[in-house]
Amino acid sequence: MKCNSILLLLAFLISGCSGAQSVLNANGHAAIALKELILAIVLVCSAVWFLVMIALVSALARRRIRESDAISERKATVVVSGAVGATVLVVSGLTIASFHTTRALSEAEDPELTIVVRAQQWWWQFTYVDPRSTETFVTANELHIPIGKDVRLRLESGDVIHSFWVPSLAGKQDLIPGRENILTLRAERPGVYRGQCAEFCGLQHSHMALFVIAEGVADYERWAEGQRRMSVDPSEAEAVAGKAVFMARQCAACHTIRGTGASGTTGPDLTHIGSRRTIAAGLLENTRGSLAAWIADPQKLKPGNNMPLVPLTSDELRQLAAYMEVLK
Amino acid sequence: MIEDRKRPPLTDDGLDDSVLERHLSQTWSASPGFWGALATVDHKVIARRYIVTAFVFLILGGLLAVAMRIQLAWPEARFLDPDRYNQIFTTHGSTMMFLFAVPVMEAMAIYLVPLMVGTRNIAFPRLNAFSYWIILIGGLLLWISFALDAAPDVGWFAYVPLSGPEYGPGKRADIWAQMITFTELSALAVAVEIVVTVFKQRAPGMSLDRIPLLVWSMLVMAFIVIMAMPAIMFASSTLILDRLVETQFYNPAEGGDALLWQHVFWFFGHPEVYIIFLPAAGMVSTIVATFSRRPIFGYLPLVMAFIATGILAFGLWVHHMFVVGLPRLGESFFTASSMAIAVPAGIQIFCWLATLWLGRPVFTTPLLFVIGFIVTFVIGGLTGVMVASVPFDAQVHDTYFVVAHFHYVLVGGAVFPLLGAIYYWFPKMTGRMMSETLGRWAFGLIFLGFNLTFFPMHILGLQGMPRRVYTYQPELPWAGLNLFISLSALVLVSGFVIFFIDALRSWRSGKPAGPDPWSAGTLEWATASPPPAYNFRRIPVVEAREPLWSRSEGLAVTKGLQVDRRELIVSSVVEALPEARESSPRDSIWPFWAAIATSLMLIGSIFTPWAVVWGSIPIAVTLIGWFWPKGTVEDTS
Amino acid sequence: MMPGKVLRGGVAQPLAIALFSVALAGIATLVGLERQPRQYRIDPPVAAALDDLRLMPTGIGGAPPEVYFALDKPYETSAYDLSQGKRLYSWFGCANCHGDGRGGAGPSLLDGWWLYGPSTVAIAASIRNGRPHGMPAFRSKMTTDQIWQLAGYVRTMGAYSASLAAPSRNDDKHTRPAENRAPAAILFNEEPAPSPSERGPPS
Amino acid sequence: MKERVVLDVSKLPMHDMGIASPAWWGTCAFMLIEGSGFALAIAIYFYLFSLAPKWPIDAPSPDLFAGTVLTALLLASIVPNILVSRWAKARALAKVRIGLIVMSLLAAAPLALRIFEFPAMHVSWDENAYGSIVWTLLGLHTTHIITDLIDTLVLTCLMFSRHGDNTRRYGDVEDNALYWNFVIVAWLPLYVCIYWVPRL
Repeated sequence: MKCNSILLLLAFLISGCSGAQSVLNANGHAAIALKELILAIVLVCSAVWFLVMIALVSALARRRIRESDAISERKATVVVSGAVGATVLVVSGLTIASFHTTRALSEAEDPELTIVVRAQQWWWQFTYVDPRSTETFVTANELHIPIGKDVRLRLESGDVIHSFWVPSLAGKQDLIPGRENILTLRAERPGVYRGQCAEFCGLQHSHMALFVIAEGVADYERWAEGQRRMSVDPSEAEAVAGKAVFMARQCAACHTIRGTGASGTTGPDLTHIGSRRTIAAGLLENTRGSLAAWIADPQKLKPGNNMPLVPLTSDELRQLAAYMEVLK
Repeated sequence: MIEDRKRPPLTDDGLDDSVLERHLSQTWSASPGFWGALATVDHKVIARRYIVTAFVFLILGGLLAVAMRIQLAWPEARFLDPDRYNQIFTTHGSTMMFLFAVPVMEAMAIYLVPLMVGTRNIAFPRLNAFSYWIILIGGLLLWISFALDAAPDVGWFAYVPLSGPEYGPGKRADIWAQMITFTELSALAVAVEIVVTVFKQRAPGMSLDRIPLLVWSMLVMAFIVIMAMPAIMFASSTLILDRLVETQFYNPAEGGDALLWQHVFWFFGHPEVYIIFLPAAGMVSTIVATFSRRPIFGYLPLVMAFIATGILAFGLWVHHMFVVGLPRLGESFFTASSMAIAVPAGIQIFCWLATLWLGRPVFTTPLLFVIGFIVTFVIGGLTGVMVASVPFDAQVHDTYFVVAHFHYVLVGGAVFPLLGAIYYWFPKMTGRMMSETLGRWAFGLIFLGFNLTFFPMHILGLQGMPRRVYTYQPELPWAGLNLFISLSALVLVSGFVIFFIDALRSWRSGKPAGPDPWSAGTLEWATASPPPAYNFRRIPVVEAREPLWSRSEGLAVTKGLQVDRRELIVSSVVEALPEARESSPRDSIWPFWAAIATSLMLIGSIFTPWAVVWGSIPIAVTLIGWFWPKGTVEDTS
Repeated sequence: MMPGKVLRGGVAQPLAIALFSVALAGIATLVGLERQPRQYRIDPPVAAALDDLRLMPTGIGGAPPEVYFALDKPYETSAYDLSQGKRLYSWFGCANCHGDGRGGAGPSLLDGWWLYGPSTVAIAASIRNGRPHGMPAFRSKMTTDQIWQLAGYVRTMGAYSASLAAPSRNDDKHTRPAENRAPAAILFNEEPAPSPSERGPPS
Repeated sequence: MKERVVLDVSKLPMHDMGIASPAWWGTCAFMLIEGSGFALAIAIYFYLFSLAPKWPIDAPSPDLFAGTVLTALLLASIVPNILVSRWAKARALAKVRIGLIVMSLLAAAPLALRIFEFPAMHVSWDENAYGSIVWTLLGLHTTHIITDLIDTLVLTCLMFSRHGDNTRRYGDVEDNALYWNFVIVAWLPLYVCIYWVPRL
């Protein structure tokens, strides 16, 4: 018979892996608190389950002693009443514990940084809001945050309901059209944490991942500085040709590359696509090859997503991939 | 009618047993042939159809589960494309909830409640026939659309806006919503029948404290259906209205709200779990008592626990919405109420354990399934306590942890008792025993296969695997467990295959059962197996909670019922004192036509709102045909 | 003879079977009409063939390429393509000139008056090539597949009888009846349509 | 199985009305279902009300006239309704016949008024969520009036047929009267919601 201790054992094994998208690989202040609560509740519940199983086995296998029914019934009444009382105590305890954790995780008063998260079918847009509007910048599918700081995420949806979930950092929160939710993240340790949409949102719900990169404040500032800049102008011939293809073909109608004529807003901002680790919302590693494969036939790799198949020659493909790659 | 009146009424008084049986059989049997089969209102025949239909849907839904497990066995598998996968998991969930679990529990009620309360037919037997045709057509609607690649693809709770007018092109979501209307209509009809049968048709002497626990659980279930199902009918109708004629219920830009759908859906959706679980609890109570060879321990606490579950069921729908951003205080209230339901659940478990402890358990297949139920359902209940906690839920909501949790509750908590109940009542329904050997194999494989399949899903959930993904990427550490789960599912499937082989084989050539093969205590075992069309030769008089265990000089019965018309005893609600010799309607084809007319209207209204107007006319005609007195003896008074 | 007796006689069984089969066939047909295998990509050669619009020399009307019929005219009948067309309408800023379809800087799309003919191919040509008096060409902004999707959608906006496959309302401000209710029929049926001469020359 | 007869039921009536009749309980169960539906619809009305910055949304408050007259008419119909119920209990065939004709008219009259209630909302069902919910409330209640009207008409025909003078029919008349009372009682909170809550 399986038992919950296997779960606990496995839990510790899993938490050993780093970088995984796991509840037990907790690296954010919320996730750490949640992990403690989860383990405590799992422990209590496992104990309850074992006690019930002991009762079951003893009920089935006990030696039937000669005893008057009335005495047995009275004994049983006492035991059952006790068990019900214990149930009440256990669930009250768990309710209080969970309420306690909820309160401890209440919203940060004074966040260092506010990011607007806009989820759409099937990618994430991040707008780093700055009071000086010129300093505001937009990126996609990759969120950089400084460690040890409260980061406030304003969660919005562009179409259907999605759910923002980076288990290593915090519990999930839905993004609902017509409403705005707040989620506070605070990464305690640097690392790359994977997250994924957790509310069914249509065809490519499975491929709607994001990465949170928690880094030291200096690293973060350097990255943010880079993101605020306009896109680089390619110098290499192939990339120059790629830029021309990008502007001449359908690409520019949906994507923005700041500093060029491309200002479409339907697809992700590509100004610094070359600096991201993955493309297509975590679908593929960002290499020249995968960029070319993706552009060549996005519907094959992520059927139903909103990027159309644009017929391109192989030269054009190579040039586009080269251009994307230099957009660091 | 006038001729009928002239003839003096024939009562069972002083009739010889065999003569009495001949008269009763003539009065109550359906006419032979296809026509008679369509027109029959015998609760046992209809229940059998319901059960077979529900199990066919179980097989279909199970095949979909297998398809999903093949797709998920490997990362980035291409066995199914995402569109088909979405249709499959939606159809799987909708089939299992609406076309298997709820109907099969109601079917058991339709079969067992009239027998257990000692009456000749269910109340409103024509409504009963109607409800069957309705759910059959509703199920066909879903499955025909599935066969045509137009099945709903929005999940079994069809959250707007994904299922709404803007993001749900085509008629897929409408088909889902209308399929819901079909199943709810049928469920509501059956609920009314159960309530009235239990209230008014109990055998004389079966006062409230002598009602069998299964009947209590079905009664509470029926009340939950009555209170909860209007919510989902409202939800599905407004969804269709939003999609078809542009009402703005779920459009935030015009004062509507996407969360309104979730509130209304879960106001039904959570009680739905108890609609499925409570009948199972009744089955467990019955099986435990019979095979412990003693009356159930804690009859009154169990009844109270059923009722408390039924009431609390309406106070915890928000725990499905812990991550949508509701106010903290409200969420904490729903944590407390969700935790509180563990108390009546605990009472039930402890009473069953005490009964087993006090009795002398006989390890037959039904009892094995009940033991399997206790083992798995306690896990499901405890994971339920876990997800009732707001912070815990913030991590596991919409992950495979939840998938594991509700399969433990629904399969462990309802399907295991149901399979036990099938083994237990199969002899009553067919007159033949199922095989103990195959039964043990089926139990072993299903129990093992189930746990091996679903327990690892808890871990996958904690590892971050969201539900409803058609695939996952190779770099994620989920592949091993997924393959393991997919292989384990084969064990589970093989268990079900053995169960179905056993059932089919035993139906044809099982060992004859006799009226009471288990030496049980409740009234259904007081008549032949399978019961004759009239259920009981003479209506029993109940003098104890287990009439068959306490009878001294044979079964106490009544006399004086008329046998040349369909007649049964109506009794008072509390004491079950006889009040009248009420007639029970004859067979009629009108419920069938009414169901066809209703179906045409409902399906037509997927496409045009005018179907509601024009479709109502045939419905009115068929209903008038249904209720217009035909001048039979049943109409005399 | 009582009707019940007729029914109970030899007619009953075939009648019931027939009606039940008709009901089943009815469900199947209704659902089958809606059958929409979704197509997310068209192979580039097919797209190239679809791009081959055969227009009249005047630019008004024309015939779709043959491959369009081979594909079974998906852009007019598939609910998925029509709803994609509706999304393209907003993504590519059609509303900037055509508003919610009732026009603005550009002509109305749902008054039933088509300057270049009501055929989908003419609408596709207008989108692809642009037209005089301000309609830009979208050839370089949209793929052939998208142009056809948008054209199919625009046609449902102006249709006088609602198509079952036409999109429903959006989750936006409500300004006019949705395409599945044939807004042109609701909004413009009563009014006399302006003569083409008042609307400018058909190029 | 051996049986011993302990009870003779032959003296019991062959049908009884009120709480001794399963049909009465069935009517109550359906009223409970529909009552749950109405309660839910009202809850949704207030939910939408609580979300809206201004209620009614983009519309003036509804005109009171048609709805108020309809309410008065419905309330007035309680009296003949109860009388019909009493006559049915007393099995007074002639009175029941007349009463049912009156009740048929009294069930049809609200439908005529209802036609004026929809435009009195000054909002269409597709304009916003307020329009959707008030049209739904009105529509929901209208289907109940129509159902009861058809029921009453059929019963009226029955009472004039050879099936009329029968305890079962009198029971049906009683149940139908009970249902009509339900239709009236269910309307009152709807009336308050539709007409007076926007004026708060």
